[in-house]
Amino acid sequence: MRITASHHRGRGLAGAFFSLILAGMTWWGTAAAGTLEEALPGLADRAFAVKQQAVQAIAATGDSRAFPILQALLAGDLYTREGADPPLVVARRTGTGWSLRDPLTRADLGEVEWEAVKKIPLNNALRTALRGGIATLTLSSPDPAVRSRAAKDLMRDPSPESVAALRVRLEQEQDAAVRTTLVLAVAVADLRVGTPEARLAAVSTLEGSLHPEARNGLTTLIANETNADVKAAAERALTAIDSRLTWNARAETLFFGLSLGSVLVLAAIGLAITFGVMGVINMAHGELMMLGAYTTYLVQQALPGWVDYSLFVAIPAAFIVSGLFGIAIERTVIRFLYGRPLETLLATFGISLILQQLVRTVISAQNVAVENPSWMSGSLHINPALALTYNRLYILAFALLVFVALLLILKRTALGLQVRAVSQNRAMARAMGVRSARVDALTFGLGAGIAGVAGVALSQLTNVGPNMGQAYIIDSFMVVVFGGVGNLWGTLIGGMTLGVANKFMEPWAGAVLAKILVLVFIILFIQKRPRGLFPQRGRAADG
Amino acid sequence: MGIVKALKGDTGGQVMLAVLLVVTLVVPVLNLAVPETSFWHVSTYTVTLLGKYLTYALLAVAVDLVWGYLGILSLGHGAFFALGGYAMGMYLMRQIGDRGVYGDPLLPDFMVFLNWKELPWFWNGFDMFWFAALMAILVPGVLAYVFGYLAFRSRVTGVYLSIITQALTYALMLAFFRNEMGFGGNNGLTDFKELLGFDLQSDGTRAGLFIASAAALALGYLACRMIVTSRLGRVAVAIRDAESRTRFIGYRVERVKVAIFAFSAMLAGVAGALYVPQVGIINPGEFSPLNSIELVIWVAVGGRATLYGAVVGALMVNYGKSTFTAMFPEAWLFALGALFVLVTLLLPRGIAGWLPARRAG
Amino acid sequence: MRKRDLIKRLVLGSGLALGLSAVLSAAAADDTIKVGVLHSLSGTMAISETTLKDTVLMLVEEQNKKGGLLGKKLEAVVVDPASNWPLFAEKARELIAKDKVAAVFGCWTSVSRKSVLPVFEELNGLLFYPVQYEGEESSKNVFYTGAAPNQQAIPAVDYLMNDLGVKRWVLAGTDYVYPRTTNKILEAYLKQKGVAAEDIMINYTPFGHSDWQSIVADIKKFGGAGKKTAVVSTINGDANVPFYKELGNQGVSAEDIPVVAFSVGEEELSGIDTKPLVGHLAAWNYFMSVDTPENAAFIKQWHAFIKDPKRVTNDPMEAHKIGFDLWVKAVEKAGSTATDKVVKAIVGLETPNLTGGIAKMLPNHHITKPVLIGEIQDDGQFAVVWQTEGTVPGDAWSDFLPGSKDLEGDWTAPINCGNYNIKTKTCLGSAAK
Amino acid sequence: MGGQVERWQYLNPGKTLAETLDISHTTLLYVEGVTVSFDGFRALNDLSFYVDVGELRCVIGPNGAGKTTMMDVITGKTRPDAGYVFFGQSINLLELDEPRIAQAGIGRKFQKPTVFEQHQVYENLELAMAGDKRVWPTLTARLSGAQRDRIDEVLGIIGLRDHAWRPAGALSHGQKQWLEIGMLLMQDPLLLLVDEPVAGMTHQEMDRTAELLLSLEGKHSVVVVEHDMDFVRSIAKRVTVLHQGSVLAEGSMDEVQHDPRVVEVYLGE
Repeated sequence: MRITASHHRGRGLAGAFFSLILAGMTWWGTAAAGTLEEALPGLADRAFAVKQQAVQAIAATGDSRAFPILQALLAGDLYTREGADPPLVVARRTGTGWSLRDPLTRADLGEVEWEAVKKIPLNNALRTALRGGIATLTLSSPDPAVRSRAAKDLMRDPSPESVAALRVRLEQEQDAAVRTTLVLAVAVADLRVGTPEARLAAVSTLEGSLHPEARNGLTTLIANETNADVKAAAERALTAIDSRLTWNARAETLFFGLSLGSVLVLAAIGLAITFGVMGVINMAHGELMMLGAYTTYLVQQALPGWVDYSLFVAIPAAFIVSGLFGIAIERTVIRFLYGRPLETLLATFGISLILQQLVRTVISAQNVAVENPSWMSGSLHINPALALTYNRLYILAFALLVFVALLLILKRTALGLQVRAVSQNRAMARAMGVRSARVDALTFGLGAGIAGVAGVALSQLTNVGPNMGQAYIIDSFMVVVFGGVGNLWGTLIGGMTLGVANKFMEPWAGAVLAKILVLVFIILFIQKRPRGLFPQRGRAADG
Repeated sequence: MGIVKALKGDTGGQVMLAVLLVVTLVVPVLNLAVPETSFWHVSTYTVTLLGKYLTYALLAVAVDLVWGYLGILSLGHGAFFALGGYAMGMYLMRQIGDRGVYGDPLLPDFMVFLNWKELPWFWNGFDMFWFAALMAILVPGVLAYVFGYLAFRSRVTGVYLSIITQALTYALMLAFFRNEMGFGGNNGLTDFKELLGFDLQSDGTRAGLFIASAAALALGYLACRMIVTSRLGRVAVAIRDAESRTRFIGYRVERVKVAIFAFSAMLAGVAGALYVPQVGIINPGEFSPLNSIELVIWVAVGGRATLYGAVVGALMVNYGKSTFTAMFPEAWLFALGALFVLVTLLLPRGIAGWLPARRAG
Repeated sequence: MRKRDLIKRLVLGSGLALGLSAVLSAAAADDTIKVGVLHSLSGTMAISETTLKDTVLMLVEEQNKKGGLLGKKLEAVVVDPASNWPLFAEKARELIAKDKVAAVFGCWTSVSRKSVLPVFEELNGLLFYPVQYEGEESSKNVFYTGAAPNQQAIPAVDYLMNDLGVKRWVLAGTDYVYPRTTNKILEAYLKQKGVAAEDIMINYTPFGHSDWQSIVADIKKFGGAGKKTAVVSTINGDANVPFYKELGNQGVSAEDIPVVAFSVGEEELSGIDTKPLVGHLAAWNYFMSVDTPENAAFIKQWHAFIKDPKRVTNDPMEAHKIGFDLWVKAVEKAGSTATDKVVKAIVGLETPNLTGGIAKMLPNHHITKPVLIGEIQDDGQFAVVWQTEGTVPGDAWSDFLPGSKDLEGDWTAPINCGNYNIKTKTCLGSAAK
Repeated sequence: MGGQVERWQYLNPGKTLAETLDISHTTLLYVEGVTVSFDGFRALNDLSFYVDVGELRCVIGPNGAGKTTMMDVITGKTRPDAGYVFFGQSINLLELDEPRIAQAGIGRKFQKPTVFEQHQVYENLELAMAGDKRVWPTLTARLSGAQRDRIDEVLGIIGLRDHAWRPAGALSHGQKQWLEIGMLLMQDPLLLLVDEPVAGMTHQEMDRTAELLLSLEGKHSVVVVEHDMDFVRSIAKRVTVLHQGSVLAEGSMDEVQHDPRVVEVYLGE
C-alpha cells in the first residue's frame, strides 16, 4: 500500500530522480554484476531462490529502470507470458482482461484476455529482498519521506552492501529527520558488525530509543557480547528503554480498553433505546446489526473499486435498511406486546432465528468478505513503540459521534420529546395528541437503525456472517443493565468501564477468565444497585 | 391422599399422567418384546428419543413453576439442567475406569492426553452413584439458593432478573469451556460405558432410563401440583400479581421466592442427570443462553401457569425439531422462529390457553 | 369434554406420530444404497459444513452417473445436527438405525465426532471424518481422511525451523481439544529440538474471540526479542478474521512474524479481505492452486455442480472425495456394504490424491497424505512454497505425548485393536473384546 | 388494656413481639420528628403524629401534603432521614421491614385498591389471615374450623358473602375496596391505615364504607386518609390536617374547619 503510493510519486519525478540515483550509485561499481537485461529473465524462473538472486542482481545494476520493475514485482503487477516477447510484462486489470506494458521500455503492448498471462508468485524471503533492493535504490530519492522509509527498511536486516549504502547516504544527507533515522540505522548496523568502540558509540546513540530494531539489536548484542564495558552499557541502555516501554504499554492497554468499550457501546446503544426507552427486550438486536454489516458488504459489491468511499454510502444505507426492518418488526409483532417485556423477548428471539436463516438462504451460510478502506488500515504512530490502529481510532470516534447524535435527537427534536413523553406516560401523551403508535414505530426504527450503523462498524473489525449478531447480544444487554436502563449516559459509561476493566484484567487473568470476572462483577453489582449505574424512574424501569 | 387433592380439577394433568402411564407401560414392551420385523416394534432410537423428551418435559415443568406461578422468568434454568448433567456425567466418567483408550485406571481420557497427573479434588466421590445423584440435586439447588438469596433480597425483579440469570448461565458456559476447569472443556464428558453396572448401549438399559425419566416426570409434576395447590402456591401467585401487597399482609416474599426457585432448580438438575446417560454426552453447549431461552419458549407454547401445558409444549416443540431437522434441514429454523412469534402473538396462554379460562392461570 | 379430547389429541398425537414415523422409515425401500450426510446446516458450524454437505451430494450424483454401486443407485440422506453436539449423536442414531444408511460422511469439530463415536461403535456403522484433528483416536468404525498432527503441524514446524530459521515460537489457539493437543505435541517436539522454554509462548482464546488487540500486542513484544519469531496458529475458523486484521493494523507483516495456520483454508479466506494476510502461511494437504489434472477436473466438476464459478475448493472437500472413492472401491471389492466386510476390504486400498501422490488407507484407519505449505496470495489462493517429497502416513497416536507413545492402531488381524500397546502387547481399554 | 393484649395473644401465638408491645400509655403509634426528602424535595418535614388505642383518626390535607408518604414510613416502605416511629412504647418500627411490621399488627390499604385478582375473594381473605407465615408452615397449612368461621365472619362484615367464590378481579371497584379492608381485618391488626377508602365510590357504597369503618372503632385503631370532606365529616371524631409534610392543625372537625390557617391553605389552592 504505502509502497505503491511512493511508487507513483517516484514515476512522476522520473527524470531528475533517476539521474540522481545514478550519481548516488557510483560506489556500486565494484558490486555491479552485469546489466539489467541479463538479470531480468531470472525473475521468470519457477524457483524462488533464483528469483531472489535475480532481484539482488537487478538492484545491483543501479539501472534507472530497475526501480519500477522491482516495484511492479512487489505490487504483484509483473506477469510472465508464453511464446511472446518480451516474456516479462507489467499487466494491469481492465474490464475484459489485461493491458500490458514492457517493463524496460514502458511501451504499451496492447491488451490480452485473462488466461494469456501468469502472475509471478512471491514469498516472504523474496519480498524482503525486494524491499532491501528498492530501499537501496530509493535511498537518494528527492523525497525525504521516501529516503527515511528506505533507511528504516534497510535497518530491518542490514546486509554489508546496504550498511555501506547507509554510510554513503549519511555523508550527503541534509534533511535532519532523515539524518536521525540514518544515524539510528547505522548504529543498529554497528551493533552487529562494528568494532568495540563503534559498538559502544552505537549503544549510546540507541540509549532510550523506542525503535523495536534498537531494542532487538541491544538484546542480541547482550546475548553474545564479549566486551564487558559494551555489555554493561548495552544493559543500561536496555533498562532505560524498557522503563519507557512500560508506560507506553499502560497507555496502550487503556486505548485497547476504550476501543473495546466503544464497540460495546455501539452494540448496546441501539438497545438502550428499544429496551431502555420502550421497555422492549429485542433479542433480534444482534441480527439487526448483522443486517447492517451485510448492507456494507452489498454496498461494496455494488460499487467495486470505491472501497475507500463505500463506508460513507454504507452507513446511511445500513441505517435505513435496519431501520425499516425494525419498523416492520414493530408494526407486525411488537406493537401487540407493549407492557409485556418478557413476551417481546420470546417473540423477537423467534425473529432473530428467522433473520439468521434468511441471510443463510438468500446470501450464503459462509462469511462474506468486507474490505477495509485504505484509510482505516495501518496505525497512527505516537512514537516508535506506541501505535494506535486507525480502525479502532475511527470506531472510537464514531461511537462517540453516534452517541452525541442520539442524545441530540432525544433532547432537541420533536420526535425525541414525544418519545420521552410516551415512554413516561403513554396515556397522558396520547391525551396530549401524541400519535403514540407512530412514535413507537419511529423509536423502534431509530434503535434498529443505530444497530445497523453499529453493524457497519463491526464489519470493519470482525466476521460478517449469519451468526455475528449472537456474539454481541448478551454483552449488549449487560452494558445496558449495568449502565442503567433508559439512560444513554449510563450506556456510554457502562460500556467504556466494562471495556477498560476487561482489558486491564486480560494480561493476568487471560481473555476468558477476564470475561467471566466481568460477568460475575455485573451480577453482584446488580444486587447492590438493582437499577444500574444511573437509575431512572419511569415505565421502562419496571419490567 | 395429597395426590388426589393435588390433581383435583386438573383435568389436563390427569389426562397427561394417564397417557404418560400408558406410554411408559407400552413402549418398553413394544421395544423389547416385539420382534424388529413386526409393524408394532418401536425402535430403540425412538425409545431414547422419547426418554430425552421426557427429561425436557420435566425441565419445562420446573421452569413453569417459577415463571407461570411465581412470575420469575429465569433465562438461566439451562444452567441448573447442565449442572445436574455434569454431576451424572462425572459419575459415568468414573465408571469407565480402565476401559478408556489409555487404560488409565483413574484418570478420564481427556486428562491423560492433556497429561494431568492426578484427579482434581472435586472429582472425588463421583465414583459413588449416591454421591453423584446427591450432587446432581444439591449443586443446582445450592447455586439457585445463593443466587436467588442475593437477587431477591435486593429486590431484583422482572427484566433485570431475567438478564442476570442469563449472565449466570453465560458465565458458567465460558467457565466450563476452559480446559483448566477439569470438566473436559469444549468436548465435555462422553464415551460413557455403563450406569450402575448396566451397559448403557443395551436396549434394556435404555428402556430402563426411559421408564426412570417417565417416573421422574410424573413425580416432579405431582410435587409441583402439590405446591401450587397449597397455600404457598396461592402466595406465589399473589406475589406474581401484587408483590408489595403480599409483603404488606406479612409474607416474607424473598424467602418464598428463594424456596421455590431452589426447588425448581433441583428439578432441573434431576432432569439433566437423566438426560446425560440417554444422549451420551454433556458439554458446555448445554449452558448456552440460547438453550435457556428456547426452553422458556416450550413453556410459552404449551401455556404457562398450567404445568401440563409445559409438558405438552416441551414434547411438541422437540418432536417438531426432530422431524423438521430431518425433513427440511435448510428451512426448519424458519418454522421454529415462526412458531415462537405466532405463539406469543396469537396464543399468549399457549396451547392450554385454548381451554376455557382457568383460575390462577 | 372438549378439553379432554384436545389434550388427548396433543399428547397421544405426538406420542403416536413418533412411533409411526420410526416404524415407517424403518420399513424403507431397499432398492437403493443410502449414504448419510451428517453436517451442520445451521448454527455456528454451518459456515464450514454446508460446503461439505454439497460436496458429498456432488460425489453421490457423480457415482450415480457412473451407474451407481453394485448395480444400485446411491441415495444421499441429509440431516441437520444444527451445530448441537447431543443432536449429532441423535441424528447419527437416526441415520444408522432408522434410515439404515450404509455409510455416513460427516462431522467437523472434534466434539461432534466424540459425540457420535459411541453411537457408531454401538450400531456398528461407518463414519468418514474429513477434517484435520488432534489424533489420539482410532476406531474400527471411523475413517480419518483428514490430517493427523504429524501430517500437518509437525512438517509445518520443520519448515519454519529449517527454511525460515525461526527461533522463537508463539503457539496460539482456540481453547478446545484440537489446539490443546496439537500444542502439547508441538511443545514436546520443539523442546526435543532444543528450543528453550522461554522461547515458547502459548496462548488460548475462547471460540469466536473478536478482540485481539492485547494478544497481538503481546506477540509483538514477544517477537521483539531479536530472534526470528513465528506464530503457529490453531485458531478456530471464525476468530481468524479479526486476528489477521489486528495483525495487519498493528503493522505485523508476514516478513517480520509469519503466522502458519492449520485451520485457515480457501473457504475461510473467501470470507476475508486478504490484503492484510498476504505472505502468511497455512499448512494443508491440499490447495486449490495446485495444478494437477485431477485437481483441475475436481474444481471443474465442483463449479458445474454448485453453479458458481467463484466458489473455492478446500482440504476437507478433498478429504471427502478421497474417503468416498475409497469407500466405493471397498464396497466393490467386498461386493457388499456390510460394515465388517467394508472395514476388512478397505485397508490397503489406494486412490490418487488431488495434489499428486497416492492416498492409501492404513491399518489405523488414517491415510497417507502429502503435506504442503502455502503462502496466502492477495487473490485468496495459496502459493505452495514447500512440500514433503512423497506422502506422510497418518499417525493416530502421537509419539510426542507421554500417554500415547507406545500406542498403535491396527484394525487388521491378528491385532484388530484401535489402541494397542506395542510394549505390553495388549489392547487397552474399551477396545478390549 | 388487658383486652388488647389478649387479642394480641390470639393474633400471634408465641410471637415475642406480642409480649414486647407495651401500650400502657394508651398511645399505640408514635411518629416523632420524622423527615423524608426525595432528591431535594421534603415530603415530610419534622412530622410528629400520635394515635391512641382504638381511636378512629382522619387525616386530611391538600395534594403533596405527605399523607401517603407518612403511611409509607409507618409501614416500612420508606425509611425516613430523621425521626422515630414507635409502635407502642417499645417496638421501633424503623428496625423492621414490611412483613414484620404487618405481623406486628399494622395493616395497610393502598390508595389504589390492590387485591389478588387471580384469586377468589375467599382465597384473598385466607391469604391475609393472621398466622405463621413462614414458608414451610404455609406449604402445609390447612384451614381449621375456627379459621373458616373467621373468614365467614369477615365476609359478612364486608358484605361479600355472595361473592366469596368469584375471582377478585371480577369485583366492582367498591367491592375491591371492601375486600381490601376485609383483608386488613383478617390480619387482626391493632392499627389500620386506610388510604382513600371511598375514592370512586357511589353514595350508597360510601355510606356502607362509613358504617364499616365506624364499626371497627374501639376494636382497632384506624387512620383514614381521605379527600372527600363529606365522608370525613360523616365519620371523624378527631381530624389531623397535614400541610407541606407537617401537622398544620389537629382537633375535632369543627375546630379544624374554623382554624384560619387551614382555611387559608384550602382557599389558597
